[in-house]
Amino acid sequence: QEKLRLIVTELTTPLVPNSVMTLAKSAGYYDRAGVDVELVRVSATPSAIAALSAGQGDMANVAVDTTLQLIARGQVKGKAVLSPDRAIPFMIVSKAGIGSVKDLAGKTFGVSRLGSVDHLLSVAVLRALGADVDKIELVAIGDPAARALAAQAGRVDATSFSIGVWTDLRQKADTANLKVLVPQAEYFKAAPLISKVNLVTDEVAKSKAKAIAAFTKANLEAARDFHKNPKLWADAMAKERPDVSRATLDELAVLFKDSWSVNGGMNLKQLAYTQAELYKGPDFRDLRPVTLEEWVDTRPVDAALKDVGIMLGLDDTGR
Amino acid sequence: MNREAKTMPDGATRQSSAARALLPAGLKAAPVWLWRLVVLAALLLLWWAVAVFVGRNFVPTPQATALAALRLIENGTLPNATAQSLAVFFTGYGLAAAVAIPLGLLMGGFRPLGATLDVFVNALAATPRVAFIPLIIVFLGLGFEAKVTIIFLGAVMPILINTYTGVLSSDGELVEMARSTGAGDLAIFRKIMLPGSLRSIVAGLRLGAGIGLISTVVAELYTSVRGLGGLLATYGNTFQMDNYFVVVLAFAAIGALVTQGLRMAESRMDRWQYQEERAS
Amino acid sequence: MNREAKTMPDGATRQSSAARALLPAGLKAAPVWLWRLVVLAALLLLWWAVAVFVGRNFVPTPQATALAALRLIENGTLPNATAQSLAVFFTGYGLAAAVAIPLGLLMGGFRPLGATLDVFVNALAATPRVAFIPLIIVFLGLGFEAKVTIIFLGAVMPILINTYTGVLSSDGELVEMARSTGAGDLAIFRKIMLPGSLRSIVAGLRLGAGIGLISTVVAELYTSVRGLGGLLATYGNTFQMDNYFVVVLAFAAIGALVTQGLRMAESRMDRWQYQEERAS
Amino acid sequence: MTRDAEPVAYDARPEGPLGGARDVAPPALRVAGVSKTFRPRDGRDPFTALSDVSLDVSDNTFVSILGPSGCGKTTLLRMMNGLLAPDNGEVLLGGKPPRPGPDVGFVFQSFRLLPWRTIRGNVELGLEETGLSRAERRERALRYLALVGLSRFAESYPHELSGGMKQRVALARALAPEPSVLLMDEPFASLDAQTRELMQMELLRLWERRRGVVVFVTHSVDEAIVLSDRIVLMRSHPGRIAEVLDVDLPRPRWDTDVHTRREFVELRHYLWEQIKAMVLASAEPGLFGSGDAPG
Amino acid sequence: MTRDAEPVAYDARPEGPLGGARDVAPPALRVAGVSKTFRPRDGRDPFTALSDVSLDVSDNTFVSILGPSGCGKTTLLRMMNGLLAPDNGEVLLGGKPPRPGPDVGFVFQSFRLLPWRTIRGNVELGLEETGLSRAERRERALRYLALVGLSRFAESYPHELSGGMKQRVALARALAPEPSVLLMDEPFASLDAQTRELMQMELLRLWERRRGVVVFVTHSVDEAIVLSDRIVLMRSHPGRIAEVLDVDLPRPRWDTDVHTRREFVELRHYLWEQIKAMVLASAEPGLFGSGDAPG
Ligand SMILES: Nc1ncnc2c1ncn2[C@@H]1O[C@H](COP(=O)(O)OP(=O)(O)OP(=O)(O)O)[C@@H](O)[C@H]1O
Ligand SMILES: Nc1ncnc2c1ncn2[C@@H]1O[C@H](COP(=O)(O)OP(=O)(O)OP(=O)(O)O)[C@@H](O)[C@H]1O
Ligand SMILES: [Mg+2]
Ligand SMILES: [Mg+2]
Repeated sequence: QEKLRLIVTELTTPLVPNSVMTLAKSAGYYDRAGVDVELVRVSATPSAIAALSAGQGDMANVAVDTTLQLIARGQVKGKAVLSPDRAIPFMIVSKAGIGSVKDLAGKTFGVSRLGSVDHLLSVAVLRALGADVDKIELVAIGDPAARALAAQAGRVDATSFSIGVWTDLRQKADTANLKVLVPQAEYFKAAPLISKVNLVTDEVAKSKAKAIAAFTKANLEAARDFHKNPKLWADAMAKERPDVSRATLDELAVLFKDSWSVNGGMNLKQLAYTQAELYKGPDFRDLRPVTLEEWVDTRPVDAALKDVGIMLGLDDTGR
Repeated sequence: MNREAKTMPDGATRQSSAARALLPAGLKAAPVWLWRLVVLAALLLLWWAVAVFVGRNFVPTPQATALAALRLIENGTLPNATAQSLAVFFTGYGLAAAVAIPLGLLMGGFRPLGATLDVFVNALAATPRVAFIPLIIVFLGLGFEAKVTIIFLGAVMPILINTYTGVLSSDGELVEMARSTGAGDLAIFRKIMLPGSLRSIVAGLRLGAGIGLISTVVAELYTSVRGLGGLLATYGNTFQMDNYFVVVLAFAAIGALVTQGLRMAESRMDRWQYQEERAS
Repeated sequence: MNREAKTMPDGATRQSSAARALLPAGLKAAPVWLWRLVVLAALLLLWWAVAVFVGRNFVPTPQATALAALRLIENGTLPNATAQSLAVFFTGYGLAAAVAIPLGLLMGGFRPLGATLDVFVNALAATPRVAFIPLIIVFLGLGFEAKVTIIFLGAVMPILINTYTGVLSSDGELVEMARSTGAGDLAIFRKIMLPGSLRSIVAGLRLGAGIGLISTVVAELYTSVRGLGGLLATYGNTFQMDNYFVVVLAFAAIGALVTQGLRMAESRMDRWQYQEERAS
Repeated sequence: MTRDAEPVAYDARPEGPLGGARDVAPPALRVAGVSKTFRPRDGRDPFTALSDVSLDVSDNTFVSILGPSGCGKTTLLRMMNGLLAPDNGEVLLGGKPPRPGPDVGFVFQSFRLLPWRTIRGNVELGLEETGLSRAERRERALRYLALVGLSRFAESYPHELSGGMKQRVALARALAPEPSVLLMDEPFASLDAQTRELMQMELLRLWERRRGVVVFVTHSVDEAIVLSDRIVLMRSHPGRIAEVLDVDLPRPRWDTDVHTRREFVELRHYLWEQIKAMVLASAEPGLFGSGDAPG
Repeated sequence: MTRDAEPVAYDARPEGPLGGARDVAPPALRVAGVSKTFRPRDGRDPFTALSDVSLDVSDNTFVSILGPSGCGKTTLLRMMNGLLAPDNGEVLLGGKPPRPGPDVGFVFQSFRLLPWRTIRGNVELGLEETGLSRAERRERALRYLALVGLSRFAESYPHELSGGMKQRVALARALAPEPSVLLMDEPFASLDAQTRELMQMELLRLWERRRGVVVFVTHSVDEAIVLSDRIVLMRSHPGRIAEVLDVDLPRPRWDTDVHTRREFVELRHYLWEQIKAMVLASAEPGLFGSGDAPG
């Protein structure tokens, strides 16, 4: 069995489709595909990138914006090969008193930092839904947990985070003062950005091609099983996250039914759109534009799809 | 009449008469451990009140925290994480002490060295450790070495600066006396400067332990997520506040234990210290 | 022959003969600032070598960093962020000093108080500040107060513990002497304990400045993202390493400046300190 | 000077409370049945420094304390100032338990100067509880520094002074508040014989102008005789009062012929022999050439 | 004892290098044209502590230094040990620049005991550069503690000792390495007269057995005469040697009749008057009852 060290930026199994990587391991998908995957947990994308380029891992699940910047600056030579959670199910949560996104004018909106994916996504969503974005005061707060906390404590008027965070928060704290202003489906429709991808360095792509292929296939299989049988995901999650109630997991499982990257999540159109959107942000102002081929490699996914066939109707490949 | 100094059963220092004079008569005899219990009780009460009245679900009650602690101990989560954290902490902290004490002695003993390095040490002390983390990961990876390095960087500063300061204020007359017996630089370091600045060094070690523990959290968060720091982040991100508080208290307890140990070493010094004793 | 002590133009301390004895003859006369330049040059060279040979694009060269610095200063990013950070830093740091020095004096002067609080102070010192951040956000929000509180919590410990330690090791004979002149507790704090532990307190202030700056990063990262800490996060998260290094160096420079100021206050003490001076 | 007319009596008086009977007024300073035992904190034997010491000193009296090294002179002096509490018995100063303050001057055996203050600042320290203004304190400090011959070192720091100079600073600090009670612990030990004599004269001159109680610990028998109205002779193991002697020589006593007066010579001889006997009695084997000493 | 047969001569000798002519062998200790000026770091005037001091001491000689407070005795002694470098001139000990070490014992005026070591530990400090084993050091320390009469305090800490006891510890520490050169700075100042005499005797007994050079700073004219072969008289402002006198009294000198011998009385009187003149000459106005002193 070939080894593959996978760096993930979640401290625990998340309540979003990205959980597929953890669950595929615990449910034995990787073993069956013939690859020994070791999960290395780090707190955030920078640590993951640093570790990847230091050879501390073979593959890293990282944010797209960082990846693009690194590749544009030549700091990392690698490609995105898979996106297990192509669209993190973001949502916008606000104080209960706010009627619609239009009421956000003059109010504060929490983002992790200026120029981050959640910032760009949220601005795009708000604009698409008709809000006057220039009148909204953006407050950089940091990671999703801090944003959720700030919202719950009434320190910001609205913010965005994933459905997983919202689920956690609702279960453990009184959220009567909050409401979901933009639900996740609406959010994704307004801004079809891909936020996280699995990145491998060119070196590893060559030296561990077999392991990567096996890993990709195993992920597709797990995602398809969770799509076909949502209860399977809820069962697996119940073991990983005893702090979350079964009812919530069942609810989420149904919600995620159609969100799984059953075809690898590498929709080239969406990736191109994501790149174009990101390049509008301030962090990309001085950067050289890159071609899609420079940072995306669909060959592993394509090979796996040849094996297991394309699943139509879901997760459009865009090719 | 018993006005003579008392040694507390727990090795605490004696009551100074200055303090006795300020306390109401009835309380004068209360030993230190009783006072500690009183403060502890007051803190618990405060905690409880905050949890119940203003906590908004983010401050668990002491009872809930205690239950969570039992649970985490029982299922092994806490002991395992503690063991992992202590391993990296003590390695990094030990290294910091082993480097900082001799270097501080040198800087204090050889003034030009001290004056030269001083400003760089200060600059380093003010540089956020998180700033080094990308570099540390790139060069040392995510594992044990990286964590130990981060803890080392945090703990080394207070020990170094306090050792240096202690030596700078060591008694020049005693140094001269030792030199007159023929003692060389090394012997003077060992026999005069080190014992003379012991209190300052121990204070540095205490501060270093605190910062080292805080750095343990940073290390376990920013390199591969493990140990108590990992638990802290996990529970924090998923709003498991009862478990979160257990981890916070675990850190506090470790800090208190380590520094209490140092305090005991320090209290041996009371034996040779002249202490004012007042009549009225 | 000029064997008498020299005062360096920059107020540095004099060369001890012990050091002189260890240096090769030709170097004996080199003043401290020259040595500092040598160390600085060596550090720059090391940096450059790391950047060029092993940096893997994550360590910018000194030149690239200098260019980035010019750019960031020119477009106002760095000055603005620095002003924001300094405002919260100095507020939190000042508060920490204002609380910690009197409290440390009290704890050292009234032994039972010190013995009682000591262990809680240690526990607090070992509790990761990030652990308080959720509570701080809930109770104080994301703004100025929250940031100042985080910095306060970081800086207060070294100042407190060093003041306490300084007072504990203050000269009991001098305290007794002052008491014989009729000085009360307050006067003894002010006239004997405070000056007697000044070196220790200044060391605490130096450490507190370092930790306060590090806490500034934490504060600006975990509450509303602003200032130098915000820049550090932004540049770090997007691997703009040249800008990142500029921010890191800005922190180092602030730390060096603050502590250099403190060192100058401290160096006034050399005037009354007996210093050994050796013939051979 | 209120000197009583009792005949000179150099024979030993019984140990214990003394002197109170002579005066009708309550004694200015009363030490009654005082004991003190120091208990080391690490299990070594306790050490009884003073055992049942009683002594009355009436006002306007100059008392010297003589006794072998380690007999408890300093300990007794610290009790008279309220710096140390007795285990048993009581000390009364003007009828009240003593409280340290500017009204009681204390010259410490070990100088105890503040290293961070200049010489002038050190002398001013003694004045800071007197209610004098800053300018008055400064003026007074300089005046007393002149008295001890250290004007030109007013702005020096203690570490720049010689041993004898430091001692004179400590003296100036104790004298400057012009206290009514002066407790002095070997205040001239580090001075050369001539400076010492000058200082003795200055001290007596001040005392004769202002009066009050002076308790003066010294190792010089001659000094004790020249200065005192009464001499308290202490012995050690445990520290206690051996006897109290009146000195009935006319003042001033600096003429060379005082030294040749029969009373002076006899008193000197008597004290000398007494202390010599004490020291020899308590000497350890090995001391005083007993053969097995280091060769 | 190699005492030379020169007649007693109490008249002043010229200042400057002396004594070297008497001996053919190079002097054990040579001080040649030494000056020392202290420069305060904060702009006060520099202070010349020693100016052109020259002195030769031949082997097996006991030299005392007498002089008013602040005349530079301690400064000169520190130079003889190599603890302080002269600005000008040179100091040679056995023909070489002096290096501090166990071969040169130094008794500091201010005791300088390590507070964190027991009394025994403090005496052992002096032995730790001698190459003695731990057991030997311990045994030697206890032997010298017995010599100074402090056996029962071996395990006490300095802060538990009286002033005189501390001084004896410092004495034991300097004597214990059995150095061939002994530099003593008022080693008996805090002792009572009788213990002082015992210590003087012990010191002479040791010296007569082992010989070597002793330089002994004292404020007691009598002590200087009783102990020394030669007396160096210093004067101040700036510190320099006034004269060097030979003491040609037979040893031992503790009999009372030594004190009554004409040579003794004359020498004593001469020294006394010399120092008195110096002290009075340099006394500041205000000192010695000049009228505007504090009242
Ligand atoms: N703090 C203390 N702890 C323990 N023992 C002490 C303490 N202070 C004094 N002693 C002991 O008490 C005895 C008397 O000490 P004291 O200082 O009063 O002597 P003294 O008469 O002043 O002697 P000297 O003439 O040498 O100064 C000594 O044997 C000393 O060891
Ligand atoms: N480190 C120093 N800095 C400045 N001045 C000094 C220093 N050491 C000594 N002096 C000055 O030098 C002079 C001589 O000092 P020294 O200690 O040698 O005197 P001494 O003869 O030993 O006096 P004493 O009998 O009082 O001990 C004094 O006036 C003193 O002020
Ligand atoms: Mg005494
Ligand atoms: Mg001297």
